[in-house]
Amino acid sequence: MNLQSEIPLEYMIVLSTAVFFIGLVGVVIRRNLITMLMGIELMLNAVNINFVAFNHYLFPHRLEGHFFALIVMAIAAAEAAVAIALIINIYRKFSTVSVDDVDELKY
Amino acid sequence: MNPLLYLLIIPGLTVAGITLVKDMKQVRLVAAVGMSLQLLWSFVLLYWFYQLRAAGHTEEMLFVSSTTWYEAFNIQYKFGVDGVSMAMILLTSIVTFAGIFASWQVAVLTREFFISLIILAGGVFGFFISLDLFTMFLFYEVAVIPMYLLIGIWGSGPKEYSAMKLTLMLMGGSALLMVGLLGIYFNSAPDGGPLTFDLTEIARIHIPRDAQLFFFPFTFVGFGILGALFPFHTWSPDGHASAPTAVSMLHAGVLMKLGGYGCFRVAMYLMPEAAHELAWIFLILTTISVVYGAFGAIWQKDLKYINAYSSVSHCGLVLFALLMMNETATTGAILQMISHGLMTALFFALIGMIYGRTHTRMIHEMGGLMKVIPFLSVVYVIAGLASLGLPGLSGFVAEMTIFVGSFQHTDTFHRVATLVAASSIVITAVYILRVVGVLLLGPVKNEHFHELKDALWFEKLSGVTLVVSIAAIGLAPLWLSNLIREPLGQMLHHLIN
Amino acid sequence: MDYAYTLWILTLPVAMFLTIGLSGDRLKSNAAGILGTAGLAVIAALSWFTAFSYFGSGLPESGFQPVIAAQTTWLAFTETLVIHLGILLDPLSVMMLVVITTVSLMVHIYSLGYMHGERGYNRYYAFLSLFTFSMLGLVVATNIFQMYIFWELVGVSSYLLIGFYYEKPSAVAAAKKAFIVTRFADLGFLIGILLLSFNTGTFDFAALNDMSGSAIAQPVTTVFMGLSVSTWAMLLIFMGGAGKSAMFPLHIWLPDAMEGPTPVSALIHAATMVVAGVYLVARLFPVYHFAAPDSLEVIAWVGSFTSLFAAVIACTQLDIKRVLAFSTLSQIGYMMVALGVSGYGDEGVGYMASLFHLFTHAFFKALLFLGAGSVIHAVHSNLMTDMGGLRKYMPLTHLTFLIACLTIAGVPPLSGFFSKDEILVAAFEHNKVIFAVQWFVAGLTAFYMFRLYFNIFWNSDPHYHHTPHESPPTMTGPLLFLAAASVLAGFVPFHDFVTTDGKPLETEFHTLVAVPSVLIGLAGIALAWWMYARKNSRPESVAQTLHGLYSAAFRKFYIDELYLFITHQLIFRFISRPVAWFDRHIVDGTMNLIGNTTVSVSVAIKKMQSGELQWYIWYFTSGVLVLTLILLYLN
Amino acid sequence: MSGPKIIFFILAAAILVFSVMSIFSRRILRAAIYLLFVLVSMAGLYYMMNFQFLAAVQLILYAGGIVVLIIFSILLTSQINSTLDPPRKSHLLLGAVTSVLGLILGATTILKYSFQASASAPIGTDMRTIGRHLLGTGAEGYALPFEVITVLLLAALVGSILIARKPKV
Repeated sequence: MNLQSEIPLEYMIVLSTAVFFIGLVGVVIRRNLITMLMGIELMLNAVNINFVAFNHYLFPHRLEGHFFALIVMAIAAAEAAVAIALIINIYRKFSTVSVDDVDELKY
Repeated sequence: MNPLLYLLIIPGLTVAGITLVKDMKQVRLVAAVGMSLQLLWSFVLLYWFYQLRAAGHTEEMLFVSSTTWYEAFNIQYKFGVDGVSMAMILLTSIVTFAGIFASWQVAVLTREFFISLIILAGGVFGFFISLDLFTMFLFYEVAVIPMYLLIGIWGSGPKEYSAMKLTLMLMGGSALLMVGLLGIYFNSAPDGGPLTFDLTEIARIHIPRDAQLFFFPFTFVGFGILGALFPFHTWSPDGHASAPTAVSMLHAGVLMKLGGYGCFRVAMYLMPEAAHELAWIFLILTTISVVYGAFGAIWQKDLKYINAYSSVSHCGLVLFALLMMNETATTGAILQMISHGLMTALFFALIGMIYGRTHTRMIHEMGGLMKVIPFLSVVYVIAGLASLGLPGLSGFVAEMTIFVGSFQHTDTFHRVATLVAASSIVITAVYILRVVGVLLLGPVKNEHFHELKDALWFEKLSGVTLVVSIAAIGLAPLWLSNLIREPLGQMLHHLIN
Repeated sequence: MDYAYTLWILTLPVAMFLTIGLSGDRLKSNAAGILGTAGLAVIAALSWFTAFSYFGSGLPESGFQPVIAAQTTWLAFTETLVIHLGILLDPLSVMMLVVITTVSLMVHIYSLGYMHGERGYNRYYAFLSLFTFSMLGLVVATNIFQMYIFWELVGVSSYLLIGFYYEKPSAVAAAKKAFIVTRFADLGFLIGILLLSFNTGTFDFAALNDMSGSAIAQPVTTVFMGLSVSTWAMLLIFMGGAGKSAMFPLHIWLPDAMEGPTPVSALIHAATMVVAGVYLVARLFPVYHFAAPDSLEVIAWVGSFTSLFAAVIACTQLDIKRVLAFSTLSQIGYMMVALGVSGYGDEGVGYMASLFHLFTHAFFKALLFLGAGSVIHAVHSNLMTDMGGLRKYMPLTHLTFLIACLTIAGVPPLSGFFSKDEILVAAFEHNKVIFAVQWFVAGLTAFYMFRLYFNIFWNSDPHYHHTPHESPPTMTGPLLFLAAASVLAGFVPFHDFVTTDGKPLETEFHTLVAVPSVLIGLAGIALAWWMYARKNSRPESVAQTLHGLYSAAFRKFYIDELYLFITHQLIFRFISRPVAWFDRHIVDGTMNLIGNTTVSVSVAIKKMQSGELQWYIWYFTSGVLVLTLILLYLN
Repeated sequence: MSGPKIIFFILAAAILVFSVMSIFSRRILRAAIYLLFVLVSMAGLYYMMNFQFLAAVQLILYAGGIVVLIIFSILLTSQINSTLDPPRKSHLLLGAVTSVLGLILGATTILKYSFQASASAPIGTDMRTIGRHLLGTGAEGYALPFEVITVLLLAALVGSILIARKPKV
């Protein structure tokens, strides 16, 4: 299946940009650490779309974007694992997962 | 081994010795022995220096030795002395010697105090014997940094503020200086070839004019800050006011001289064209320094402030004379450095001793000290008379050489500046006599002062060393003047052409 | 003739100064006094011996020639500008040696009695030795810079001695004032030296005074602001001399200097140091005469004005030492006038007269001061209102004081008559106005001196607490000696020895000048007798009549107030204080501002480090966006 | 409107709508579920672009792994039906403004640029090709990153255990 004639690359990228910024809004507005993490996941996925789309549209003879996306996923998994471990630890310490209360590391 | 290196080794060993011994008494004993050796060694060096010169060694620098330190940038430990640096070494060892005895009774953290003090002195020695700009800069920093600790820990009054201010301003100076030195370095081979930090090498090379004009102000102001160039002098009153006695002595007596020495040996010597072209700006600034410092001193109430402003005035005279760029005036400038070094060290030593007794430095709270502590008072008067240029003491020799030398300049601007600067001798008389009158003469103001004890032996030793040095220069100035003048002919030839 | 022994004249006082000064209290007081006096006796003997061998060796064909007895290089500025320390013997310096050592010896002896039992007796003798050294070094200077060196040393000795009673605030203030005023004048001297040496390339008196030489030629022709450079230089040098010799308007320190011990006033502030200015002008007289005649004119007028001015003030003062101080001013004015009106060679009467007057004045003024000291010693007061009728109690003092007064009043055949007469002659030949002024001042001199005399020794007895008694022989001895000197000094054939060119000078007696001057002197004495010999109301009524003039003169024409205004109000308040303020608040303020700005900026932006993660994210993203925008629009 | 287009718009709409819902939902568990939908839709997108393997990994790893992890942590740290605080006005405003500006900036930049679609023949995306490349050491071989990632994952594994475990008192 060749999408090039059907859907221009720009659509894909605009879509990914939109998702990226939605994820950003999520990170900025939510104070719950877990929801912030979800926002970050959204952003990561947005980037993945880019990789994949560029691979598919511009360099179909190679697999770099594909592998990059794969690696990003792996890293996202590792990040999520560590982040969740941190969140649980923070919850134990502060009995909350709100970033507002976790601001010890300042000036 | 190069005999100059002992000037660094002796302080090093002294510091090592201080860390090993047990208590305060031993610490100061080791320090005193070390610095006495240093003083002795300086005289030995001076003797050798004369002998070598007499034996017909006419090269620019004597005792030269050079070891590559960092090859990639062509940085070397290059040491050597000429008459000017020899004189400065002598000054440093005398002041350090006196300083050790003036701080005989430091009770808090004695060990650390003496270590810092001797490291400071070692840095100064290193600076004066270095012939490599980088090594010079290194030792300069070595001399400046312990100052922060010495003032911040052993100081009095708003010591943290003063220490911070002094260090930051001097560091600001270093930053400018760094730019200037790197500028010199990167222009040290205009025709290709390896770059060099070697002072004598660079002197033979013509640094491109544009580069000179750009980097001269950096270098001159960088050193000038240390030499209390108006308007970068304000670290001096606060710093001196808070510093402990020996530190004030070393700082005003020796460290400020690094400024003048550097201005001459580095900034002007290596960048003569820029020196000629920009001299007028700095000449105006230094003339202001001279008169302004003197006027500022009149209105002060704290002994140390008075002295700090007087230092601004006198050190201004040093830079002023250097900028005249002729042999006599430059000789006068170096003489003035030495003279001012000795007498300001004496002043600060005395102020420290008086403060230790009366616990105040405000002149209006004291009075009639001549009656209760005659030794200190008499020495104070002698220091004052030296400062206001009494013949027979060193100040007169230096000032007269400067004025006569500066007046040889045929240009009206320079001569008018000379006259303005010369008028400072009257103002100096005003503030010195005012202090002497209020502080030492008149009736005893405070009943408790009747119980004050006069100087103890170490205080007497410290004071007498300096008074004798001042009088020796003042009574027989010819030997020192010749010692200083001898290398200047060549240097000024380079500078003028 | 080998004069190498004259070195001892300089080294002995130094040795004495160091011995007495460094030994401190270890030396018994009497020992210090006797040591000092003995040393000075030796020096005086050496000086007299020098004088006899110098003048006694017979007059050479070309007049007395200067001899350099010893010389060493002290400091070299350039190849030509070298400061030598040396001993120059010529008629002028030999005459000064004699005057200084003689008066100094008398003062030393006198002080044995006068200062007896004072605290700081050793210090006193140490300072006296220092002063003697400095003054001798000054007069034997071979070059102008050596002179300047000793000039400063003399200044500081004077400072130390005026402030001898250092616990007395007025003495401290007076010492300070004396030093600073003369220092200010010395600045002029220094600048003059700089100008002169720069233009001539030498400091040496020999080269400067050599009119055939080329040294002085250039500055004469170079013109700066309407006057030749040499005139400027010589005027500035005269400024130094005027400071030391307390010429108007730099005279204000001298009356205050009377705070010092009276023998010191006699030595320094009457006989020797204050005439240094006269000596300076005399030393450089050829330069003044040939290279800067305009400045000589200035000197004449300054001297003339000062003599009149001081004489008027002297008529109103109550403190006897101050009267004498103003009298000194007035007499030095005479000397300056004489130098100012003098010519060279055969016309050099004024020069000779000036130095002759210096010579005689040293004796009779020292005598007056020592006599006043004797009186003060007896009544413990300086004010003439506390005195009167003392001739009964102190016959020797009275006699010697009377002689001194007659001498200064110019009564023949005492020495003052001869020297003053020569001055009037010189003035008469040069300028009639100056002559008239000096003639009038001669009368004033007689009047105020006898006002003093009558008030002390005649008038009515003011009921003393202790009966005054005659001073001890250590004090009266010098008085008698100086009285004899005052009487006899006039017969010294001065014009054979000390002249402009070293050759003897023919002088003639001008009846036209001498008779009126003696007459006005006698008139002054008579007036003083009429007013003060007995207690009466005449002085008050005169003071009432001349109220404005009287009170102005009494307040010394408000010159002190003017100076006080200039120094305290203008310099301290309007220069020094703003400078100090400026430094603290503007210069230092700028530095602090830089520091404080750094701190406050950091305080402001550290809020950004809030610990709130979301803000960090927002900053980061916005930063990226802004950077992107910038990059986009740059390309 | 062709089939792929329709599918794309459906997927895109799903992604956008669910991601917006995910961040604005105040029920945290629901947010996680919406996130799951987004991720699944993305897998569809990958599938459309012929990256079946990637789509499968996306489903397994994200939908199956990370979202489950997130849900676990939600359950561990808060009540199921607890609601989140409404966003602060300032955060909302600044976040929205920045995002909208960023979106506009990004979109305009993208749309201004004309991408040249490649004409070269696509490489196969079958498992064999992927496997060869992923473990290949020659040109276009990704053995090194692969190994690095494995080390990273191991580190993350150890790290998260270490962080999350209860400290012994």
